[in-house]
Amino acid sequence: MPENLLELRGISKRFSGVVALDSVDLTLQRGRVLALLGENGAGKSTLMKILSGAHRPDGGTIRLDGREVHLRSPDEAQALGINIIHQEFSLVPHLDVVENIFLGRERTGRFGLRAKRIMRQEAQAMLDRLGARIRLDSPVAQLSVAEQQFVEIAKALLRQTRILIMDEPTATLTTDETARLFRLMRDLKASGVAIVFISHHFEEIFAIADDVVCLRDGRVVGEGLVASYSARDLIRLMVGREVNHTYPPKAVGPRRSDGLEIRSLQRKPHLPEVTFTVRAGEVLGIAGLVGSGRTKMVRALIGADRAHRHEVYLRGTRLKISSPADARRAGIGLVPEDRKRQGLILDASAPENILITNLRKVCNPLWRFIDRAAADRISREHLRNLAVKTSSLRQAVRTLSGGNQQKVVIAKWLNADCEILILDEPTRGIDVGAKAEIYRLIRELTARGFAIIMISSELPEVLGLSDCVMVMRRQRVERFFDRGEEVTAENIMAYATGGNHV
Amino acid sequence: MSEATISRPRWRDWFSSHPETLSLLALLILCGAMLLVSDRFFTLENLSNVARQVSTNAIIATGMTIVILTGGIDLSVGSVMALSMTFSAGSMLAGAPAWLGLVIGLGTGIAMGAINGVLIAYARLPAIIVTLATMEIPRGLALFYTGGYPQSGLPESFAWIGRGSALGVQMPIVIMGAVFVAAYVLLTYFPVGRYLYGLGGNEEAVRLSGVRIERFKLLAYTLSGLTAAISGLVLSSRLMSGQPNAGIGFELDAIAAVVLGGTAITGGRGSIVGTLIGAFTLGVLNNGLNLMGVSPYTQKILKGLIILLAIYVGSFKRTDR
Amino acid sequence: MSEATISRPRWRDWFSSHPETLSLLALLILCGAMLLVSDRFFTLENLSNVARQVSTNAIIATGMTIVILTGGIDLSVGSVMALSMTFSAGSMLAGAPAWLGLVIGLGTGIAMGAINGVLIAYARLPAIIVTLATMEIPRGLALFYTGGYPQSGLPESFAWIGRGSALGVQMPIVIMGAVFVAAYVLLTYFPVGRYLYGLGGNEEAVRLSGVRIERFKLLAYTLSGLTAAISGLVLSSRLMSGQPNAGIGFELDAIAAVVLGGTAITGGRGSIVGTLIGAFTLGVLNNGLNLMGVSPYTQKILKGLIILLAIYVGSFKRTDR
Amino acid sequence: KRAASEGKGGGKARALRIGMSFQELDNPYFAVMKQAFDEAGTSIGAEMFVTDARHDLTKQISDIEDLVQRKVDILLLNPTDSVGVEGAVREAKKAGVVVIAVDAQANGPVDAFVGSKNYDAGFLAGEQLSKVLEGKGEVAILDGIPVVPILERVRGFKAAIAKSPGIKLVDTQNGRQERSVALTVTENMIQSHPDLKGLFSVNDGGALGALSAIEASGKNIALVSVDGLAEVVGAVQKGQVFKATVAQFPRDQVRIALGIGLAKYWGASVPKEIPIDVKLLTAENAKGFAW
Ligand SMILES: Nc1ncnc2c1ncn2[C@@H]1O[C@H](COP(=O)(O)OP(=O)(O)OP(=O)(O)O)[C@@H](O)[C@H]1O
Ligand SMILES: Nc1ncnc2c1ncn2[C@@H]1O[C@H](COP(=O)(O)OP(=O)(O)OP(=O)(O)O)[C@@H](O)[C@H]1O
Ligand SMILES: [Mg+2]
Ligand SMILES: [Mg+2]
Repeated sequence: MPENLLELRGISKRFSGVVALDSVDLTLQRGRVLALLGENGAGKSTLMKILSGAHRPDGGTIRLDGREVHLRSPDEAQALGINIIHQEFSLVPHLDVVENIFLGRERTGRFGLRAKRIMRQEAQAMLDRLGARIRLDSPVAQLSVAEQQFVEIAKALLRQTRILIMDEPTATLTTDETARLFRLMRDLKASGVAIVFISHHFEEIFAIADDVVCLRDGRVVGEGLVASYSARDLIRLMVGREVNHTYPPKAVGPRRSDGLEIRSLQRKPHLPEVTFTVRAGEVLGIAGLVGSGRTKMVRALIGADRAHRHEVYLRGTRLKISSPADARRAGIGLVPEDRKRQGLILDASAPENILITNLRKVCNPLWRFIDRAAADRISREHLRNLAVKTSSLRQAVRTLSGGNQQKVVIAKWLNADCEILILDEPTRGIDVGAKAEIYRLIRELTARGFAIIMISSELPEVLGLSDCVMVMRRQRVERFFDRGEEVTAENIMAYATGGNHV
Repeated sequence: MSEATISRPRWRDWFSSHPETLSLLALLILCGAMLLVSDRFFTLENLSNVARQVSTNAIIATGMTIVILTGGIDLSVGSVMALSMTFSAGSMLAGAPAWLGLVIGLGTGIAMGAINGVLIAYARLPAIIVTLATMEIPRGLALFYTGGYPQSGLPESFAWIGRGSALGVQMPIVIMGAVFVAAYVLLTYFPVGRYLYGLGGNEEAVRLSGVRIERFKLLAYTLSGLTAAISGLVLSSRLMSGQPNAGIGFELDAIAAVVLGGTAITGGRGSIVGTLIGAFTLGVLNNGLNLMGVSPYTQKILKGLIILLAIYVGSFKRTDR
Repeated sequence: MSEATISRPRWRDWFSSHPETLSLLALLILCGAMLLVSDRFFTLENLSNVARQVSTNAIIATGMTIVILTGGIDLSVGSVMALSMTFSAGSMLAGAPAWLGLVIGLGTGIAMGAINGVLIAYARLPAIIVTLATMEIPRGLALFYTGGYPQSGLPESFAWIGRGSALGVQMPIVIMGAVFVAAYVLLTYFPVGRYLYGLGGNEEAVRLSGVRIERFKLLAYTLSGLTAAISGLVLSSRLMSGQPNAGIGFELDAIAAVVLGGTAITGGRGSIVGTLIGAFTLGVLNNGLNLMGVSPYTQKILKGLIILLAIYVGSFKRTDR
Repeated sequence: KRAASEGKGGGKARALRIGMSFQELDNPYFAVMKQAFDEAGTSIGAEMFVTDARHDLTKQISDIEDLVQRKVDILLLNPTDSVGVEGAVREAKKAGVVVIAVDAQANGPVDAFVGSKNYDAGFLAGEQLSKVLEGKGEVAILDGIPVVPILERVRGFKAAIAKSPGIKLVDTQNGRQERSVALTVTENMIQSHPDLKGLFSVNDGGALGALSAIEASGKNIALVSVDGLAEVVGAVQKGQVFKATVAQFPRDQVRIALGIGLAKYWGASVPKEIPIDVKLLTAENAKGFAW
């Protein structure tokens, strides 16, 4: 019979007023995978940060092997064999891959010198097992999000582990990368490691987890064997209501001729040109493997990165775009891939973030000062329309959950009255409820005449939402499926991986 | 089902949205202490005396606050101040009327600030090193221009801005008030303010929001140059002479005032009000220690200790792990 | 599997991983210029002369580099230096043997640095304001302790570390070399080094990786105090006296050296090698301008301009947008 | 460039090289010295080098080393710290340079010291102040950078007022010899000592700051100082607040120092010390005085 490796009892945590956890109980057993489920902001990460010593609980007890333990710092938790793959990566940008992986747990040789070679070998071996091809000596700042995720994973796996916490490790992984990760997790299970697995993807949960615990608003609202639940049950559990996660209907009727025409976009002389068109009222989905150049392409498109060649037309007129400011004037907005680093002023409130794209709107026409009343009114409208949950208008967006943060970023561009919206991985790390809302939102916008470019690494999403689909590979547009053309997951993957050539 | 949020205690809210309140507390405590040890401290005469002395630093610190809010720093204020003083004084000695001397002085400050701004915003050089360099250049120019001699014997008409008074309040104090209010209004009620705060909060996010961040960085440093000039002109009117060696070390006083005022040295968070409080804290400190007749050497020690104390009191809002 | 990011050109890699190379370039260009304008510059005598002059700043800058790498700053080095000088000199005048005087001096530096460290790492106060305060306190102590008079007439046995020479190389240069090598080894070959770099790159990440960040912050400031003391002792041995008002403004020279050396003022990126280069750049500048007989006023101007130029050359690696 | 062309020492007799290392130059007192130095130098067609140590001993050492590198024949040294420069002085002497200390004495084998009698300066100022105050009342000292000449003046001043028991020294604050700093410091002293009657400033630069403060306060406080700065001389003539300044003679110090230096360079044996008298300037005799 399985004995309890770890017991959390009555764990509570509040952040300056916000109740993140309200006396949560949790039990981990050797050699089993427990799936932790919940909406954005339900408290999953907070609970795990407490378990890994990053946060201190306001109340409650933690028992390891039946003995009570106090985890005062990550260091102490790791000493007890508790390791975590953080949702927000805990990597140092300017240190290289190996240095990051072994940070704080260096292998040392004579006189306590760093045993570089040994560390390189171990790191290489682990990354191979994960199937990640990453240059070991490149600073992680230069790695793509996906590559950074691998480093984060390897970092945790290369430490003495009895309990492994994985906070949304698959958010940026492709399906077979995920499969490889699962194989690794099964090996760990077999060796008696207890695993906590957090994900918003149900198929993954059913594939790997034994038990499931569901949080809502910081409380446990259900637990048991995964086998005893269906996807719909779980969704109802975590959201507290039915969510229809069928995709909203696509564009129908006559196509509009106007839209954004990228005649020639070339980031660097030695890179291929990119050419495509997105029409008003339609969604152009851009698929591709992570690192295929989608983000870089759109960044160049809006002038965030330098472009060697930039020939873009809107309704037949050439756009001169050399900075995001130009793009905004032209009515183009980008919802970046990395909300926290590129999308939000974390210490500012939601209104401050939303309005910054177009403060003129809330200015007194005569004196040009900000009209507080107007500002509050307009930002309230946006927050209401997008159903953003905030405790007050002044709450710092830092303390909002992922889904709500994403909505705030989108609201920024609605406030800027743009007509072309670029969404880069809009649903990364966002729960089903919020996802459904964002899908609906996207369609509302196209209905209002927006042209939308959506970069996504989740095929179902691309298929379910896009009118046209563009597949990128190695910085090049590999295939453009126009509206009406027959698109399947298979042929997208074929073009994305270059499988179509063989 | 909205997030379970207990309405957070009033004072918590107040402190995190008004970080300067704690600085104010520190200042009040300090004043209390002074009151106890020196009977002369709390005379109207002495208080206006303190205010007048604070004005020099407070005016500079206003511009410094704006720069620091954007996540930058300006070490050149002292030298810029000196250059403005000498140029305006020089021009007046050469026969220019007071108003022209004023304009020349302010112009010098604006120009110097703009140069910093261009180098930092457009050439994208690190602020600390740029202003470290422009700490040397204007000083050198000032000394070169004056040959090291103070420019004395300014026209009486120039005395007003430093020695005159409006509605019974001495001009330095009036000017400090004006500068302070202007900066406060700019930061609080105009879009610019949002951008300046945003720059310190998350520059990249602001840039991607379609804001031309370079312009506002440029603005910040230009304003800092301007305030340095204003402070310099008030001083040279009080001394009735332009000092090529004035303002040495003033950048540190200004920074101290800003940070004591609760503005994050990394930018993004803080307030002009706080800075004024910070400046007064330092002023009261100097004045008080003098009143108590503490020896100059001991003063340094006490001053350091009290700054530490003040910042420690002020730091309690930040402990949230 | 994810696609490998396209490999960027070799030299780009080289520069971004060795930011100091461009600083070196700047230094070489500068030396070249000096060579052209002054025949005396490139004599062995003058070069060792420059090296000796540089040592004071270079030693301090080594500790400063470590602090800045962690994302901090230490403005107190000048005062700490003065205090170490005066205490050690004082003790020797009171009859302590040279070695004891040395120990006392170093101890003073370590203690002062540790105090900074504790306040910053454990009390979590902002480094800039803490060291702004500890800029005052040790200076005050030094002046108080000496009454402002230099402590002269040190025992001959103390002369060696400043005036002696080992293997034909003058001690100040030897000591600078030793300090530099020690710091280099520490930062490059020991885990500590990674933590110190990491602190500047992403403090929270280092903490979450299970590193007791407080300890290493404390270490950084302690080392900075130590190097300040070493530099002070070398100096006081060269002068055969302890100077209560030595080291005023040295923090800025040290910071300039660090940043000229390509270390990011925000921490995380940089190198000790770069700092040495930076220190020499400044040294060559002062020496060269003196050799050329440039007037002191003009020197300030040129110095500022050349620093700007150097940093501008050095900045090309960063233009990565 | 000049340095390059004249660099080679050998062959035809090259121009005399004379260097002067100042402790500071952003102060008229030393600016005048520099002027006198340049004039004198050009009049004998010498090649002149001037450095500014900005009160930083380390920099001054470096400056001296650099001047020695430059192969100066005569070095006029205005030390920022009398003791600290000793090492550099020895270096210079080893290189065969004639070293003359100016304004402040320097340890080590200097060939001669030309400087004001700073103790006397302080003493005269003290005497005059007690005379003006008729031997009674509170007085304060506006101190400066702690270097020997300044400390000497303070010592002299204290000695002088000690002779009249009615005079009470109630405060000593540091105005860093800088006008704007002195201004605030004085304002505070006036605040803390309402019946302050007299103030001694260690130099005229600081005194002028004090003057602004006293005038603004409208109080009747007698101010005495040391230097003889033109601006101050004017104020002394008015004779209201500024009662006296004890003039030094910076130009003469440099000229004499240079002369002594040349004599030494030509092989004469010269006196070790040439103290330059200081002159008390009051409303009566101040008229027409200039450095
Ligand atoms: N550092 C913090 N300061 C203040 N509030 C916080 C902080 N971190 C989290 N919160 C709040 O605590 C609650 C739980 O956040 P948490 O990140 O644990 O949710 P989550 O379940 O991990 O969401 P997601 O699925 O998006 O990762 C949220 O309401 C969030 O706003
Ligand atoms: N070498 C690099 N230097 C700086 N930033 C980079 C580098 N490589 C990627 N990035 C940034 O990291 C983010 C994601 O990198 P990634 O490689 O995933 O972009 P991408 O190639 O467009 O991949 P994807 O197609 O998945 O968006 C983008 O903002 C990109 O600008
Ligand atoms: Mg989470
Ligand atoms: Mg991407």
